[in-house]
Amino acid sequence: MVSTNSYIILSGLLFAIGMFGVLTRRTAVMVFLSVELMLNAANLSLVAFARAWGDLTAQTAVFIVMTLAAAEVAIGLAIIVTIFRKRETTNVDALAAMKG
Amino acid sequence: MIHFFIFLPMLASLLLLATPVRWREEVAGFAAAATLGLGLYIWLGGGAALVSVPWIQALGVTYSVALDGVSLLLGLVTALMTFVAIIYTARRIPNPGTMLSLILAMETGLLGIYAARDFVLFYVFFEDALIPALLMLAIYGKTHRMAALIKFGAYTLLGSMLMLVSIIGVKALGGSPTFALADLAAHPVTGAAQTWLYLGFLAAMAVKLPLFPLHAWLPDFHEQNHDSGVADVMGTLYKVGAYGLFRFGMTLFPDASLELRPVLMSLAAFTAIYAAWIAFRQPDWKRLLAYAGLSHMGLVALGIFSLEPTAMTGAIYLLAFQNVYTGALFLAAGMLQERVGSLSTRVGGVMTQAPVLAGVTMSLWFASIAVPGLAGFIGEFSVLLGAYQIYPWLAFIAGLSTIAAAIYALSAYQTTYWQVRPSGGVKVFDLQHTEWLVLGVPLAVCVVFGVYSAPALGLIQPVVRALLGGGA
Amino acid sequence: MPAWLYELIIVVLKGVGVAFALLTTFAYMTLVERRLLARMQIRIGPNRVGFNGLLQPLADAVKSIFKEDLNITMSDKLVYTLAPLIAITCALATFGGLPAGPPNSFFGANPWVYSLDVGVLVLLALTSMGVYGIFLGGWASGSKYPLLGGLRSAAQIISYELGMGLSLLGLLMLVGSTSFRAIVGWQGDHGWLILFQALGFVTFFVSSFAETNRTPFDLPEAEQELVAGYLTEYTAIKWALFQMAEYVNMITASALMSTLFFGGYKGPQFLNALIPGISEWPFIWLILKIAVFLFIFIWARATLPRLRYDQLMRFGWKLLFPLALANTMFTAFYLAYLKGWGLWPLGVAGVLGVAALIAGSDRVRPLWNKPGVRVLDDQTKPIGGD
Amino acid sequence: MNGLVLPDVPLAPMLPILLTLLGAIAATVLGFFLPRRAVAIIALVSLGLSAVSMGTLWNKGQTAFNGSLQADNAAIALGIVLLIGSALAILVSLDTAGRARLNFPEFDAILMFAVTGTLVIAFSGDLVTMLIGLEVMSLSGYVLATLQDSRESEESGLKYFLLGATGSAILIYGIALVYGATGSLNFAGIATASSGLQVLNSPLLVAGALMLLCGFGFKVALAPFHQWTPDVYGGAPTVVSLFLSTVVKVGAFAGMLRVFGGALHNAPNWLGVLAVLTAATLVVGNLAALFQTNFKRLLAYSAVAQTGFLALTLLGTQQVGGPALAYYLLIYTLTTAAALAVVAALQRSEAGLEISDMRGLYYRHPGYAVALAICLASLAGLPPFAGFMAKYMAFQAAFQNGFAWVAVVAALSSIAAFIYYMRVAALMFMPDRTPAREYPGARPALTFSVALGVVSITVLGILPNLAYAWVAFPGIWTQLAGT
Amino acid sequence: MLLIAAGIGVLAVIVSLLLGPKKPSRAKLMPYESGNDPAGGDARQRFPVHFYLVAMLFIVFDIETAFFYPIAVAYQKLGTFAFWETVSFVALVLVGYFYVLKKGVLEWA
Repeated sequence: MVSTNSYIILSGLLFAIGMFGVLTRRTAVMVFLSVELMLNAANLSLVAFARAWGDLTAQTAVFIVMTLAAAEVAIGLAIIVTIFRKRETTNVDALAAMKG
Repeated sequence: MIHFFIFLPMLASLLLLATPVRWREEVAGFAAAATLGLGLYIWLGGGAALVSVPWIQALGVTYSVALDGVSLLLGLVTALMTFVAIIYTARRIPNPGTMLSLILAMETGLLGIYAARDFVLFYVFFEDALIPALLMLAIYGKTHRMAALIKFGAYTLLGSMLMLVSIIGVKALGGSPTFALADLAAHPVTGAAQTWLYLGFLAAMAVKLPLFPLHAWLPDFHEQNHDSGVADVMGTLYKVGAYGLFRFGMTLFPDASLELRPVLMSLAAFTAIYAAWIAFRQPDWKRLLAYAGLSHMGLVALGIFSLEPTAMTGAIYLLAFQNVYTGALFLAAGMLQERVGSLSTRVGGVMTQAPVLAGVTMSLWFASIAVPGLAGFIGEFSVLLGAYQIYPWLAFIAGLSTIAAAIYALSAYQTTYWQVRPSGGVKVFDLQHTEWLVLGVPLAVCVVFGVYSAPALGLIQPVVRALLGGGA
Repeated sequence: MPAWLYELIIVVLKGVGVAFALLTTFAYMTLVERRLLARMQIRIGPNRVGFNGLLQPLADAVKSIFKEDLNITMSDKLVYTLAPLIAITCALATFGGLPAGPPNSFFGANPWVYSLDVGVLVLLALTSMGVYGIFLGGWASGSKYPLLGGLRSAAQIISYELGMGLSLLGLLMLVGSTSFRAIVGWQGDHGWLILFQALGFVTFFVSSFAETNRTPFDLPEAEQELVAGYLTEYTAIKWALFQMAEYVNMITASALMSTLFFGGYKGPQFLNALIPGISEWPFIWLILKIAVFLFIFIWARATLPRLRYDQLMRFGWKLLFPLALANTMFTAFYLAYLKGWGLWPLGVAGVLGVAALIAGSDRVRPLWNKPGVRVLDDQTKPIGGD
Repeated sequence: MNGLVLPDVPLAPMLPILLTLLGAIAATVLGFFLPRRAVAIIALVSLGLSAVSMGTLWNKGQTAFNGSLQADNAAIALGIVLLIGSALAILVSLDTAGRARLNFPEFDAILMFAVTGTLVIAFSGDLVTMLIGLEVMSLSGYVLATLQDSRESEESGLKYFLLGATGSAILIYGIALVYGATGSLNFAGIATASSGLQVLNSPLLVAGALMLLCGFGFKVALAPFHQWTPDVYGGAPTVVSLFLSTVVKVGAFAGMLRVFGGALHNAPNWLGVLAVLTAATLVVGNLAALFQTNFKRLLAYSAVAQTGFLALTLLGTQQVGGPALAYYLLIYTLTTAAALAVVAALQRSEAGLEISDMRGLYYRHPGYAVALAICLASLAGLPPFAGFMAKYMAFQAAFQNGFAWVAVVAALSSIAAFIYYMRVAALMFMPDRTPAREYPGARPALTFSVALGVVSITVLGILPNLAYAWVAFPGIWTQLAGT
Repeated sequence: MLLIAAGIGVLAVIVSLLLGPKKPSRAKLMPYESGNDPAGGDARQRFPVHFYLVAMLFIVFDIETAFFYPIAVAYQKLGTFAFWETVSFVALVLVGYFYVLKKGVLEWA
């Protein structure tokens, strides 16, 4: 039986990694993956807390979040593909049609 | 009645947008005259008592207006000068529709400022008068008006935003149920908080006085405005800082104003002398008039800050009538420009061709430099008299400014009107039809109230006494 | 020896057992398939190696191990090697979840390797994992045919995944559990689910063909169009592993169908009259049923032509998906309102549904079978280009 | 699982949301059969119906799903604002979407879906509901920003998406932490739990609250999470910018109000952080806007600044801040919508208007110029326009809750605001002889919406009670978490 | 089970690595294109957008299926309420399906 804390620590680590990825990675896809990582970290901690508190509401939340992640994948990939097919790069810095 | 007095001009200005071009001058003139008439009628009725109805209950904002002596006097002057300005506009500006409606809109704002007895309402009118002033400058201004606009707007906003915060603070910290002046006075804020709030309020008023560090917008504003001094008249009327301090500052922040008196009075005195000094080397009538007005305002401020009945009475008196003659002088400058095509103080020899214009201008200047027997004198003298009892030295310094005034005014006048014009030629015509009225009426007022000041003083003194009795 | 260690060893043993059983079956499947196809096409088929070619699979295995293992230049080495492993792993791992008999019937041990309450979900998850193997394989080869093959099979498999998942929903509603044992138990009480979920079964059946890339859905390795699809650049053991995966999936699919719709490891009850408890015997029934389905797989391959790719997609999305959804909704409706009447309405409805489908096949055909687009200037295309 | 308790699903509280949802579905399906105008009208009708149903719900305080959905007055007040904004957006799109080459029917459909999402936020009674609404809104927003087939639009879409997704991720993690600390996802539950919290969990709660704050910061563009705003508002088609900067922002603020004004009201520490963020936003937004040369971008930055003013209200106590926020949101929506509508009307390209091009607008399009001037004055907070009252309430809210310094910062920064607004306004009135640079052509619906916005901000400025009296009861805003 | 399965696979590969001959040659290692030299550079260029679309559709609809499972399992306990839940849910899904259909995403070739 693993203690809740370790779950939380793990999810915290995942989240931190994701955050780091978002801040450092430059290609849209990688940023995007990092975001997904963060989402899953949230899921993990939600489930862990749900077990700690012993009620199921949070698990429904997890379901929602999964859906949400899926929707984000769909839309995000759509946008990224649209841009990628127009120009070769998805490097965020290279997207400078407008001055930031 | 009083509500008509305040809002008639605004209605008229809205109406102007709808009236056909041909009738605009008439409508505007009629509206202004009607307003003035209403004002006089109210005067006969001995002012208007306080009317107070809740405006936004939830916030404790009320619509409460009244016209006691001081407000009434200033209101009357405003109405008068607006009337004059409108007459001149109708004659001078090619397609005056917009200008007229702006003037009228601004008049409402000014009258509202004088009538408001609710802090938020006061703020509303205060900002309300700003918009037409800005538009006048934007539409009719000269080439570099954008800079002037930004200066003017920024200074005003700097003041009024801080004032807004302190308005909120007065109610919040004082715990008054509404923003009505009476309630606020009944729940005063005490201690350091009062000083801070006073400073916030002061910022706005000092900009509009204007007082020394915050005066920089004034010259540009006047210089960049349309050559006919109409907009400048309104700008002069818009110098309501002294009134605001008199009405709200003394009532709500008595301790603070007493505490800051030395600083403020010295600032005021410095403003007076400094402005006079600058006015010397102004090659441009408008800038010169701007600084002259500034110097007068320094005196007014001196009187207001001194918290001494005689000085305050004088200050209000001066405030009221310097509006008249400074405004009139701006118009005179406008006429000069119309004739010789420049506002320079170096064109000579106008006297020979336009003696009447020269004469009227001359006498207006006498009023301005406080020659006894003209309205300016009474004000300045009693201010100095009162101030002398508080801080003799400051009174002395400020007193110098009047001498300085005499010097700069006369020298500029001399180089403009008397000296043989270096380049002769241009035919200059004299005052014609309405122009007589435009310069005549203000001059008449100055003379009358210079000789027989009782009615005006009768309006001012009770209020001042009540204020100082109740306030400080 | 502590209990948990004992448990562990048992589990491992079972696991290894299942794995090798599967591999052997796969090996002999190839033989059986070739023989059967030969029979159906009136040929003889492999009969040289060993008696009737019984050793053929062994030979194949040896050969595939000893062949040179190419690792082509354009390929992404790691993924290229990983892909077949993924494929085979998912394929093998899937099977262990299926119960092959009642608890403790296997020499005192349970005849399954692992059993989860969410068996069906796990199973679907693993099968859909299998697509990674194929797609990555095709992508990693860094060559055009495999890439196209991989893409196609990926698209195909995920498309039919939907039909598969949806077609089970009605069943799950009936049973009210996702654990295989519960499902089998329910069938033991009420009779085989094929009776009540005919439509669901049909959809599941078809989509499991597509899932396993079997004819008529074996687009990924359509020789005429893309040489050997994602397998093009694979040789020797890796190639063999892919094959293995495909066949194992086939076996798993059969096992799945028999478990979900045909009473699983339980035999027909009436036989108990002859030999008491025969319907509870482990393995045999399941194996029998699996065998039947495998035969059907091969039979179909011998019989049906391959679909064109656009037909395939349309079929999956426009016919299978709505059908499965309809089946689900009907079951839901039944459970909500007609439950009181007993189970027969479902049976009738299912039969009617299938009948209607067959009868209306000409009507529904236009949904998926548009005539292929014939570009007039075909000649301008490069020879052999597609 | 403690048995299966069926949730209670009364239709009435959900009706406003369902109606807009129906509108969205109708737009999706019928879009293939009907001309665009008809679909837009259908959408408008559904908005109207939803507004009516809200009206019937007023003062009922009904809830659904055991309180996960609460149709209290706060929800309705915000919901009305949302509907007004959406209606304006659709009206404007009627005349400009064609020119902007927006895909159809996606535009109307997704717009309606976004509206639905925002309504769900406003009506939310627990974090999950709020999250659903928020995500429906944001995802639709990403798509809307990308809808136009142009380089700018796509880039703005990508930026919006990446930052928005990051924001959601942080926000969700915050939700997880708050849940971990309080053991409840329901606002009321969190409120009660967070008031009496044992020491052990309070760090969790604080961390969660701060993460939620960051997440919302991304959604409403609080500095320093505002970087996407100028690019998105500037790069997206103007109609979309209009929608994003009004409805979507209002929705996000509704969420903030629910979460921070309601659930986490008793939670420690977040207030101070919010104060700092607000001050930063005010300064950054206003100063950055000073240096813009494109009017659309200027409006984008001013939107950031306005966010700061809106956030001021959240610093106040519930009784003062709530009504202030509601009123400010209404005014903000009307004003921004009208201003951007004018831009949409006059622009030749989706890049909007260059400020220099606006010189002398008053003499070419007096109507639009005056309208725009009024909008700018209102944004700058000059009486007698409604913007002043709104700003005043915001200041008051912050001041009374002890954040005088933020109020002062706001006051000073709004001078910068005044300057850049006034530059544009003054330019419009400066005489100019050059030929017109604006797009000619009739745009009745758009003009109507502009008129609507301008008239209402003027009237509401003189008689604020018309709107304010509805929301002025403190009782509405102390129950945010539900009971 | 996973471990065992994976183990078997790995084992097989390793064995063949040990036993298989190694005689690479350029022709052998060339990507197979019916014997021609590989045309048009890297194979991993952009695929037809259709495949992306299908992938996205799959994600969406698969999630929908995933939502279905809990309802399905708990269905009988929930009764008619669940039925209407399901109906509304499926209705929404069908809206999306209809949209996709109309957009012709499912039209190939």
